[in-house]
Amino acid sequence: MKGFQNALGALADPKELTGALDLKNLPTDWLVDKYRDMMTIRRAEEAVAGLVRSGEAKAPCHLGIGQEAVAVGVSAHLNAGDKVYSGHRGHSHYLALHAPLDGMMAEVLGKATGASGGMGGSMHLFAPEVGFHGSVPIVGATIPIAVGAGLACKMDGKGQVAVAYFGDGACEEGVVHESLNLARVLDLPVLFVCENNLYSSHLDIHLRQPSNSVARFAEAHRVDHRVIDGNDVVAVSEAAADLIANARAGKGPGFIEAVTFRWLGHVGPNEDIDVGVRRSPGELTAWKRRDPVRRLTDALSASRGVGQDRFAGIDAEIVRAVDEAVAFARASAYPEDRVLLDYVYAGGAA
Amino acid sequence: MKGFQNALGALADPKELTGALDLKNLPTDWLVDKYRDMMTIRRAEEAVAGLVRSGEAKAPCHLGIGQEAVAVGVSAHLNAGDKVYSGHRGHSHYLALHAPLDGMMAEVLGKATGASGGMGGSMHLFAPEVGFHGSVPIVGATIPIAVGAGLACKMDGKGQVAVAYFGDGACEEGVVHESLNLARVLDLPVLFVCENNLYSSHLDIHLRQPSNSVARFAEAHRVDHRVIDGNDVVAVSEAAADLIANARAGKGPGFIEAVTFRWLGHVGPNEDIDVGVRRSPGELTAWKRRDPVRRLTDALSASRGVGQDRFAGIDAEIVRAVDEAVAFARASAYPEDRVLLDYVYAGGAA
Amino acid sequence: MSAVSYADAIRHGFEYAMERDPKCFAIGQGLWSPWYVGNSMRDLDRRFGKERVIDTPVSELATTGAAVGAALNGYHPIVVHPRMDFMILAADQIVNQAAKWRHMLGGKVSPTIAIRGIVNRGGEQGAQHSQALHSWYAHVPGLRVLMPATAADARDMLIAAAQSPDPVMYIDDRWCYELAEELAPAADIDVAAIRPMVRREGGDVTIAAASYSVTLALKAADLLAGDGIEAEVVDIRQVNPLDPTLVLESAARTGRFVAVDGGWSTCGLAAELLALVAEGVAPSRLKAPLARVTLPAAPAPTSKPLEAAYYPTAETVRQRVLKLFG
Amino acid sequence: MSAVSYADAIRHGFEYAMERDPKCFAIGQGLWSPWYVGNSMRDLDRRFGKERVIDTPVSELATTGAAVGAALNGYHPIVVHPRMDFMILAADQIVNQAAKWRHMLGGKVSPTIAIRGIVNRGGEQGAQHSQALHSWYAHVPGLRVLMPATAADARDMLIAAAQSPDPVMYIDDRWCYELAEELAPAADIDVAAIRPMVRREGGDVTIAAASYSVTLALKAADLLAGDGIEAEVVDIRQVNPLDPTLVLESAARTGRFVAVDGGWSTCGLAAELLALVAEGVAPSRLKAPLARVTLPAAPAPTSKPLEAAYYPTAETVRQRVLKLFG
Ligand SMILES: Cc1ncc(C[n+]2csc(CCOP(=O)(O)OP(=O)(O)O)c2C)c(N)n1
Ligand SMILES: Cc1ncc(C[n+]2csc(CCOP(=O)(O)OP(=O)(O)O)c2C)c(N)n1
Ligand SMILES: [Mg+2]
Ligand SMILES: [Mg+2]
Repeated sequence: MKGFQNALGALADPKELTGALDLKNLPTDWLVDKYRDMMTIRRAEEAVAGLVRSGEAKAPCHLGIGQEAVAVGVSAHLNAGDKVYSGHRGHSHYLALHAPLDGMMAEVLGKATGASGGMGGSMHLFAPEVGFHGSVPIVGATIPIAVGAGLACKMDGKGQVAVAYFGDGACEEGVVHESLNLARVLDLPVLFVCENNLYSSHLDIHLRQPSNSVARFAEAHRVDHRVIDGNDVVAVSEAAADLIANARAGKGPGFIEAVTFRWLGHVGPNEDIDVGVRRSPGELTAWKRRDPVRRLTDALSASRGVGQDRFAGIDAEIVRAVDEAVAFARASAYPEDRVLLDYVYAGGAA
Repeated sequence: MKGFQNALGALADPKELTGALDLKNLPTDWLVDKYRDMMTIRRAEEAVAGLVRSGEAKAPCHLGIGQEAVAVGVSAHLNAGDKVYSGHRGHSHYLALHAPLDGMMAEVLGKATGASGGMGGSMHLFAPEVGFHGSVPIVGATIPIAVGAGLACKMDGKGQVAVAYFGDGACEEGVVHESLNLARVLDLPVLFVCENNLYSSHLDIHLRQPSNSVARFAEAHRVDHRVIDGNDVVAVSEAAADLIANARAGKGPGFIEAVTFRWLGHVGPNEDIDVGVRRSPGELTAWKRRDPVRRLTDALSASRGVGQDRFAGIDAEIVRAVDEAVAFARASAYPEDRVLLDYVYAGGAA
Repeated sequence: MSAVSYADAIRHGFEYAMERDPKCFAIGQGLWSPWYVGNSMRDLDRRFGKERVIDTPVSELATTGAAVGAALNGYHPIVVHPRMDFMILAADQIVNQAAKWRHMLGGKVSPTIAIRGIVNRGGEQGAQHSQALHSWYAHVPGLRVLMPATAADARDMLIAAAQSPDPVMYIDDRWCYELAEELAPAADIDVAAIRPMVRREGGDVTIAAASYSVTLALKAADLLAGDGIEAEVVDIRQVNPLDPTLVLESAARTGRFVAVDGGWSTCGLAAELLALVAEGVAPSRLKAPLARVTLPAAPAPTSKPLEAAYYPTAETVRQRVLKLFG
Repeated sequence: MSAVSYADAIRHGFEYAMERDPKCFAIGQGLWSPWYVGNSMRDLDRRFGKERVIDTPVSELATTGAAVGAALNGYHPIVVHPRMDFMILAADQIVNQAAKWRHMLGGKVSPTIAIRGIVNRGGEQGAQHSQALHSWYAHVPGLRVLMPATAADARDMLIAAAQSPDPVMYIDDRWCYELAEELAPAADIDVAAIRPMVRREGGDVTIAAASYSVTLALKAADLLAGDGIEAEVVDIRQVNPLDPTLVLESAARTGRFVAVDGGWSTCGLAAELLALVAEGVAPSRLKAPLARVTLPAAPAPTSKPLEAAYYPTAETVRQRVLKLFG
């Protein structure tokens, strides 16, 4: 394509933005909590990767290791009354709301104790009690659904918001464009969060779009937007705070473009550097230097004096919790055959 | 909706731009030809309106009286090898390519001599011999088809271009967004021509979009664009000349937003001022002062000394041609029943 | 009391549903226009306000998706598609989303959405403005598909759809809009209780149909009575899930079966009805092969004489039935 | 010569079609990825260049529309949809456009497009990654629907689709990809000549199927032979337009008929097959009611044991056939 535009500049250059985060005036305990959330996601996804490698998990698992800061930064401003929707790469969005770890692991293994009763697997999670209202893998499909959730929030009049997580690839689906317009025209409290990891499956964004920044779609639809470093939990949190507050106040939708990168392949537990049309070992190594977790711990150590022991203590708790969740999942039973028909219509099979 | 943006300014204000056109240095004969083309469209559509009123035409007819300058200005730069696609309001796009008047009238009446053999009616015209490759009424549907025609042009390598005509309402269909991206990514010779008449059916654009200018979508997709007075055939011609030349030269797609207004209702022969949610007699009267035909004749009289007799002579020819076409259509036979099945698959019914 | 037309009955259904349930709202193209959906929603925007009767941009997919989203969050939206042809653009949200969310998320959430698709054909409108695609939606588990044939059903099924715990396709045909009858007072309706019913009794042949095809079947039955043949007419009403009991009982009794449908034949509703009878009635009870009356295998034409050739009439049905006695 | 797998046979079909016809090209998601479409298009981009094997943005509707547009202008594109589930987003271009342009524009133009929809199910992929919606497309006049059951047909039907003057849905099932056989040299194929054929002869019962269901039917026939029942297996191959001759002849001869289909039952291909037999074979020739083996009326589950319960096997088919002899 002629004239591809690198509109993201440093945000898309993994040599930049690799240092310790600027923690602004955020409280240390709050920041340590974000560390815990991000590490929980990372360790949980590593455990899922292990289940896939061992052959225990068969359902397609799309892992978001490297992208943890986005969901954690956004979720910091959400509560259980809000309505979060996600897509195929949804573990982080689910866990960042503190949805149950064991429900996720059980769902990955297709067990009746899973978040979706074992009916969905990794790509279909559900925990409305904490605000996670569902993920499904048709690219773009939950975006208008989140807009409708926003319509429900507006009609309810309780200041709740709906959130749609999606990727840069999803922006190529026409429904994104329709959804942005509808949310704008009806002034709905919807936060669109695009995790721009510069890839859709095997294709680099420069093979799919004329610019690497997708916020231009929000601009076209006159939706208030922020383009930020998605590997900086502080930056994500600030942008989310702003736009969510506006949405709650009735000012209509907002859009976050969080630039990030996934460390693993499109699906499954491998790096897949051979699969991407441009993705290379060098690119991946470079991006790992922009690790959202390490940049936070560096900053917490350097400017807040948080010691290694505090991190280690948290890590130990996380490992234990993840191990327990995996054990729970393994020990759980599969759904009974009868649900195959019972769940089709209300009141059971027709 | 909060914060509707009047990005079009004077272009959307019918009190402005009502005077004689600036004819630049365009040759008088060329300009008189444009007059002839516009008047042909107008008189032909008036005749269609008559056929609807009389009950002879039953198929839905969407008339574009008041919008003639767009197709005429664009077609001035097209040739038979180019590929034009249109939608439900397509008479002007067909006639501006000098496609047969009698074929259009016969098609409107569903006769076998019609442009589409009587199989389509007003909303389905076809005259590939002059570059009109088809119109269909699913809003937005011919836009990706024109993109594919552009792909064929690129593969053919003969410098041809494809044109998609559509309206401001069509811009609300996701497929427009997908099509702009695809044309840009593949660098295709496609001219997107949006006739922004500020209405989609009964709804004013301010009830459907956050801005009255749709060129922002071209901007988002990095497609070269011009926002122009669609009732100024000179302005349309200039913009089209530019973007078509670029497309022929391999520079990729272009987008024209031609601001205009339809004098009649969404469908049928009436003004329908009662139907529009905002459309009022006052608005309509004001817009009629921006008549694309009268502004051209005023300019030709004032600055080129073209006399009333020359216009009258042309008018007489047009009236005769239109009358003949209507007579031809009336005299023509309906299609035979067997085509109902014969046209489904190649080689006849399965 | 006076007769209420099918079109007005639809509007009464909206009024009842929206009055009873503040969570019920309508959304779709043309809802603020007096003439759009055949007057079947006239003045609802004035009565309930433009916040509950929402006219939308030309965005079938996102509009339907937004209704699914509202439905998943406690509302009962009725999405209106003025033509089934345009609704194809919303198929992902209908088939991949609405039909599946309950099942694939473990039975814990329900898209309580009604999706109204209008069949609007004839009048030389042509191939993209005439389709009756109910058979597509009937194919998809998780969707309920209702097709009212009478004014009473037009109202009552609208209410059932609006109150349904499952996603419902409510498919009405503008060729029915003039049908009129007196209506009993409106009441809540359980969608699961909507089952096939006999519209006319007869012992010689069973004619099964839905929506406008019931009108054709009834007219054909009148003609056939003149031929000395008593036709039983079964109105299917809920075409998915389809309760076959009545159809099987009637076909076994008459021994002759004809399905009439306003859609295409291949993999259509008429095929399903024949298949049900072929599976469920012993061949020894059948006095003739089963038969279908459907559209020819072609897109809808525009031209007047071709339209006349394309759409089956009561006479087409009569002729097909007569053949079974030949 | 050695055996060629179904997946490789598809690739050979592409190679043949693209070599013979410079106007043939491929477009769709994943075409530059080595692993995307089950290796059935491996290295085509290297062989024919990225201008003729085009990987696209995630835009099913515009991509399909663009292929329709190229097809209307002298090209023979093959659009690839890695899953039929995603292809639903392209339904407008398939059903409203590709299927109708020839007819509604007077027979003068033809969208010479092949649309490849892959059925990719099992493996706990769930409700949105498992659908087999061939019956939808079979419902629509103007589309040809091809469903290869063998490696030879996988290649030859691909060629026929690429050369077809009509729009073709080419639907392959990844559960067939390991089937292998020796192939004769490739040749041009007339799509209209693709008709049902007998894959196994037998006099006691007719089993009709398409695509992977033919494999099930053949395995079931083996099992039934052990039960002393000789089943005739008819592979439908072109499911729309569907030539009923062979099916009717076989069913009339055996007097027992079972349709096996990998899709849902209601208004599905199995319903169509039953309807054809019920219309075309006199009841007096039938020794038992007709029968279907299809998916249960539910979305696809993910969980391993539920998948096992959901998908019919050769044993399911056998049991259904045995009942007819009960
Ligand atoms: C409608 C649809 N088309 C295609 C796919 C296949 N698919 C699954 S994920 C994906 C890539 C999406 O990329 P992006 O939105 O950037 O998300 P990421 O995977 O990078 O998180 C694609 C093409 C799908 N699931 N749904
Ligand atoms: C997919 C689809 N949705 C809705 C319609 C109904 N419809 C026909 S024309 C039209 C308005 C289009 O407005 P615009 O694109 O601005 O064109 P204009 O009529 O102003 O020329 C609508 C909504 C349709 N034909 N197709
Ligand atoms: Mg991505
Ligand atoms: Mg308009």
